[in-house]
Amino acid sequence: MAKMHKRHDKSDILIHWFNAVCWVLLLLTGVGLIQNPAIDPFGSGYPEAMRSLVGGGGNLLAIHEGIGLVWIAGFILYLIVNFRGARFFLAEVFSVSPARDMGWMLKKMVLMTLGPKPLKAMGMDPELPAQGFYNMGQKAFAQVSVAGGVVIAVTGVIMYLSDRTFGAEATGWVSWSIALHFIAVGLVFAGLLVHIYMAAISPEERPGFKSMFTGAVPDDYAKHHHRLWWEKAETEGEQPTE
Amino acid sequence: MNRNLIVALAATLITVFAVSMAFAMGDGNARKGKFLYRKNCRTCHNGAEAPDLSPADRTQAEWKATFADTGKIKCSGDWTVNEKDLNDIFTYLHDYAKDSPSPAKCS
Amino acid sequence: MSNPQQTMSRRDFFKASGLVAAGAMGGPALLGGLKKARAAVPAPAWDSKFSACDICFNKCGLIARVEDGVVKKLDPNPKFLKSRGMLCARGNAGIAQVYDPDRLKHPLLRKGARGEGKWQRIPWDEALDMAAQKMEEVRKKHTPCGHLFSAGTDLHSQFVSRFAEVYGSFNVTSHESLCLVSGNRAFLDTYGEVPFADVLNSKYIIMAGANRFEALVTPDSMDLMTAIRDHGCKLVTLDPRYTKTAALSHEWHPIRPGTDMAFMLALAHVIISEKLYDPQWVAEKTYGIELLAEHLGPYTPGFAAEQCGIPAEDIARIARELAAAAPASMVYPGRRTSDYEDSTQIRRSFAIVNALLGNWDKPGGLLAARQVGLTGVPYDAPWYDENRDDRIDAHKVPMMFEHEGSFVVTRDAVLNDDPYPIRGWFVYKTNPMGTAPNRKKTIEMMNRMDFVTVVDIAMSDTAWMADLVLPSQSYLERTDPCSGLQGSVACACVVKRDPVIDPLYESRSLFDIIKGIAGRMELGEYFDFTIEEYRKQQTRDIPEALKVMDRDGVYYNPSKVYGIYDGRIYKTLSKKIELYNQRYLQMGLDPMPVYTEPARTPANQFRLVVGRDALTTQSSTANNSLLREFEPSNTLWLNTRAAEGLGIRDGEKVEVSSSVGRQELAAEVTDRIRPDTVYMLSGFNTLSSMQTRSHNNGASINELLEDDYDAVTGNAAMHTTFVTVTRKVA
Amino acid sequence: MAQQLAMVIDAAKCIDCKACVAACKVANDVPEDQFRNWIKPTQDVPAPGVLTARAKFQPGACMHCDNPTCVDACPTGATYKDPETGEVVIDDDLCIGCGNCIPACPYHARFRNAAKRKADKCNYCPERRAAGLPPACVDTCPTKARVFGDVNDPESEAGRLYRKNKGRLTRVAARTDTKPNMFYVGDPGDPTWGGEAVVPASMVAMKEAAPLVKGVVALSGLGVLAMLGRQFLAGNDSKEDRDG
Repeated sequence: MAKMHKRHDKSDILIHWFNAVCWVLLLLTGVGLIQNPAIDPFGSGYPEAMRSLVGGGGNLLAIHEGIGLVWIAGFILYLIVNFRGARFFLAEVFSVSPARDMGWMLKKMVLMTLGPKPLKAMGMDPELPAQGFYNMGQKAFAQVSVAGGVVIAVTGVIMYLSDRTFGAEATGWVSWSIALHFIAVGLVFAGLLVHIYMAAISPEERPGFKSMFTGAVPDDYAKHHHRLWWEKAETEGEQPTE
Repeated sequence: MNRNLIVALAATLITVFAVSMAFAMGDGNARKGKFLYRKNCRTCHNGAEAPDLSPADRTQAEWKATFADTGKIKCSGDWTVNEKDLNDIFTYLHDYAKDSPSPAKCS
Repeated sequence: MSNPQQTMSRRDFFKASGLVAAGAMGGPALLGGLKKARAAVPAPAWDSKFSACDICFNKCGLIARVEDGVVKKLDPNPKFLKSRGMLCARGNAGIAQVYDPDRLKHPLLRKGARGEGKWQRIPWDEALDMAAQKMEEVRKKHTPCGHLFSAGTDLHSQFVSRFAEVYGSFNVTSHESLCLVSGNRAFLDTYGEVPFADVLNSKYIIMAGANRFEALVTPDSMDLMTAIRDHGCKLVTLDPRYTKTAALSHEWHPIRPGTDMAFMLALAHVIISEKLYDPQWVAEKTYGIELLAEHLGPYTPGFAAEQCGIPAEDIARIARELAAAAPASMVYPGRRTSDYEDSTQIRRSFAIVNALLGNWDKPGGLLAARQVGLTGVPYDAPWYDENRDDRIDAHKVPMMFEHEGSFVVTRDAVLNDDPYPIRGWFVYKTNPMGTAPNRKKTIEMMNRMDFVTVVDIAMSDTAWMADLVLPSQSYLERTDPCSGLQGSVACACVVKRDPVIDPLYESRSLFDIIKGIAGRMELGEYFDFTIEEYRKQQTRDIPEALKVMDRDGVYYNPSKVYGIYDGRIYKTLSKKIELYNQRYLQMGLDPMPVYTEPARTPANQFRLVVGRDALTTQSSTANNSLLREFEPSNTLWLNTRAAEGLGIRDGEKVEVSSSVGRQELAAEVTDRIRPDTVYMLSGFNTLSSMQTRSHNNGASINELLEDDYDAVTGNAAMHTTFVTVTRKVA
Repeated sequence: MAQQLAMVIDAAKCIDCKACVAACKVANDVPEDQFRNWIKPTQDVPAPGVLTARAKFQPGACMHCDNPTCVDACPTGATYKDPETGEVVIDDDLCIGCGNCIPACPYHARFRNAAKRKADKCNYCPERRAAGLPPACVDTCPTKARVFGDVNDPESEAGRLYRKNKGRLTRVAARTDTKPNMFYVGDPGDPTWGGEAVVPASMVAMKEAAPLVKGVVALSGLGVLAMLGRQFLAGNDSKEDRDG
């Protein structure tokens, strides 16, 4: 076996997949809750189908609310269990080195869609700037996810409480929550599409994808994709696994 | 002939008696009359043995006429009430007659 | 792809994303053409039980929808024709009365001073022992007539009369002498009975001293709408207020209060002088037409116009129109007639105009009582030799109804021990403290009592002033005797009540309470029966009635409607309809109504008129949470111009004072009332703080009203009070 | 023809007794000081005598419009027009009480039920109809001014009245024409008191944002498609992916 670098511990892996499952379910149910021709994302057939499937809009709402609450609870639990990990994650994703990261981002987008030729044609080096624990793409998506997630969770809770504790004077909050919830999910979903492609479909990131199960990446991958982190790990003498 | 005369005389006397009695009737105690009526009359006038009878079944004039000659009242032979009581009963029936200011059903 | 496991995971992931994508492409394609499933709403799991409403006197048939022993809804009984299958707002609000948290829950004994509101809960046995003992004491000390009994409109009230009689007291008053006895007197003394109006078939109706679209009377209120909307009936309303009845009329004349008799006599004047009546009918059926014609001489439309403030030509025109529509036309007899000191004579003038129209016993006119079929339940009562000779209110007015009495006259007599003392009072479901004029006098009357027992479902003001308060069952909790009801065509019917729910709290029916007290006074034999047995006796001539009522909620007697008097005499001295009343002459009363001008309203004062509407039954609905939503409080209707003169703006608090009391409430500045008149709704500002919605809310009419009474019957006169109105400086 | 459940009301028969409002409150457990139905009076005091204009009492409630602006304002379809019966329905289970639909009704027929904390309005008493009874207000009405039924069914009482009076039926006009299904026989008084359907700013924002959000998602989707396309066309040229 090649030399491996530990990248995620178990709670990280768990929360990632927990989040992923929740997101998928929340999206499936949530989109089914929007049924207004003016905003309905996919046309009117989907919500009706979803509602029929679970025996009515009320059930769909209850399921969505239930999963949403589990999702929030899961994150709270994660924060309690692995506060250090969460802090590390947040520190990593929100530390952006503008010149390097933006350069990476632009080049990566071109590389992924058009290949190296256009870059070369423009006289640029197709080689990507070195990245840390997360590359800028991951960081960008993580930032959107974190910010969006907070908005989604808060507005979700407001909506959840609307017909449970709130009076008529709170309907403005509830109404705006619906709008923000919808917009935030939309934006995160846009990023999510890329994230899923990059992580799970694009062959290039396959070791990263695998690490979301095993927790470790090969030395070669680390060196190539997350050079700064690899260097740091090497110099700090982090014990590679296996 | 004499017999006829005696009958006529007797009839006259009875009539005079009855009329005088009728004139004497009234101004009794209607409340006592109601009590006495219930006690003495309604025992039979209950709709079973004899017809139901209430003050409001007749007009004041009719009650006067009825009591003008109590002898003509079918059941009068069975009566055990004294004159004063009878007057109270009459007063009750008369004062609450059909055309009285407060017509009353007997209950 | 060396690791098959990971490949699998990847494929799964793709599948999951694919589902989202598929959703995005259109779910129906994936899930088939599923239709929106709107689950059918199930019918409620309720039991439906018949009863009859008790929120006013009308006793409308209803169906109680009961779920788990709780009444969820009261619906009209569609088979109950007398109400035309309706249930009004109050009927619907019956639930709020039954489940009112302010209801009396257990027997209460007064602890502090009378009216102080300090109570001690006591067990039923102790309460009944005490009531019996105190009543016995009063009887011993003051003779049986030393005890007064008062009962409201209720199917159990007949047991109060029975109790009074076996106890030995003649002194029984009902609410009627605060309401309708003068009108009844007038029609009884004209026709020999009190008629029902065939509103449904009438073509021309004069509505005076009545407000049928607000103060609902079944079926008259409903029929009045059918008549004017569907049958082309013309409605002329005389009212100092622009009531809803006035507002829906063809004509409205804001008559000067107290002048209705002048109007009616003028109608009669025109009808007779222009020979607009059926001479043959009048000759055959009435007594005294010549005397009347002569009597009416001065009562011209011109005279009435001056009195009433209605143009003479209108009066003459109305008379002609009314006569032209005869006999299917009427002057509506009305119900509450406790207005003036000559109310009986005022209503006599109503009766006389009807007589001239020849509408008696005919479609669209005044109908005789129909045969309902119920019979009285006879009983014997003991005789007490030591007792008084007569009622305490006897001989004060010439034509009082023996079985109703006069509350106002009784109260004066009690206050003066005239002619003898009364020291005990048993009250059931009536609230003279809250309904009789001049509340201060009723308080004084209370203070003269040794012991007052009140049976009611709520802490009314009368209960508030009592010594012993006993909680009674509501109409939905008890078994009631049968009641015969009448009104207009198609209704000569019988209703009864059976419990639709279990009694709440420790409440008991009045019958059981009286049975308990009587039993402790060795009078138990007079109540030794059940209500079911009692009902069997009541229906012995119509044995099928009880079963029919179980099936339909109501029993109809298919008795004759019209032509009841064909071949029959009228129950009057002349055996005819008495335009001229001979007995009145004998008793020193005017044999025909003589108009006396009502006192002119003094400068800077107003005549206070009172009334109820479709959302109130006097003080009994004062604490009804649902009805209070519609009418949170009462207001003083004050004419816009008059208010301007007093510097009072709409909604401002005003002080209203009369010679007997003062009250504060908000002014409702409106054009819907004459400038010389103010109006207040009854039932507000109770003394009892256990009526949380009416205590300290609005103003009490009976605190302000002076206690005049009708000279013929002793009926209270509630429209004779003048008040001053001033702006209340905050 | 599909049903259109509606009320045909003879406003001239209304005596403003509030029985319908009380019955509705009890039947539907409507909280204190909230109302699903109403009677609107037009009661200017005329000159006494022969009245040229009589008072008008206009019974009303949700008009189950053909163009229900409240439905447009609901994000979730918790309120919708039932295509089978023509009712505007509130799905209590789906409604979270956001209140968007309340200002969207130009007749102020909607309110947020203080106990349920959800949108509320007249629903023609479906439980009662399931039990074979008319809506509570119709059942209890003393003068039978309110008539309820399918106006498309000529056999129904409502349909009969609707047909008989077609052409002279009045509907209450609003600044937003919602095509209400409440028909007045007889003059209902002011027939123009309806206001404007107001869609809350948040709902407008959501509607405005929807295309943008969709655009962003689409853009992202396009990007992914491009990458996928490149992945398949260009083949796997990633040398890092040799092993795993």
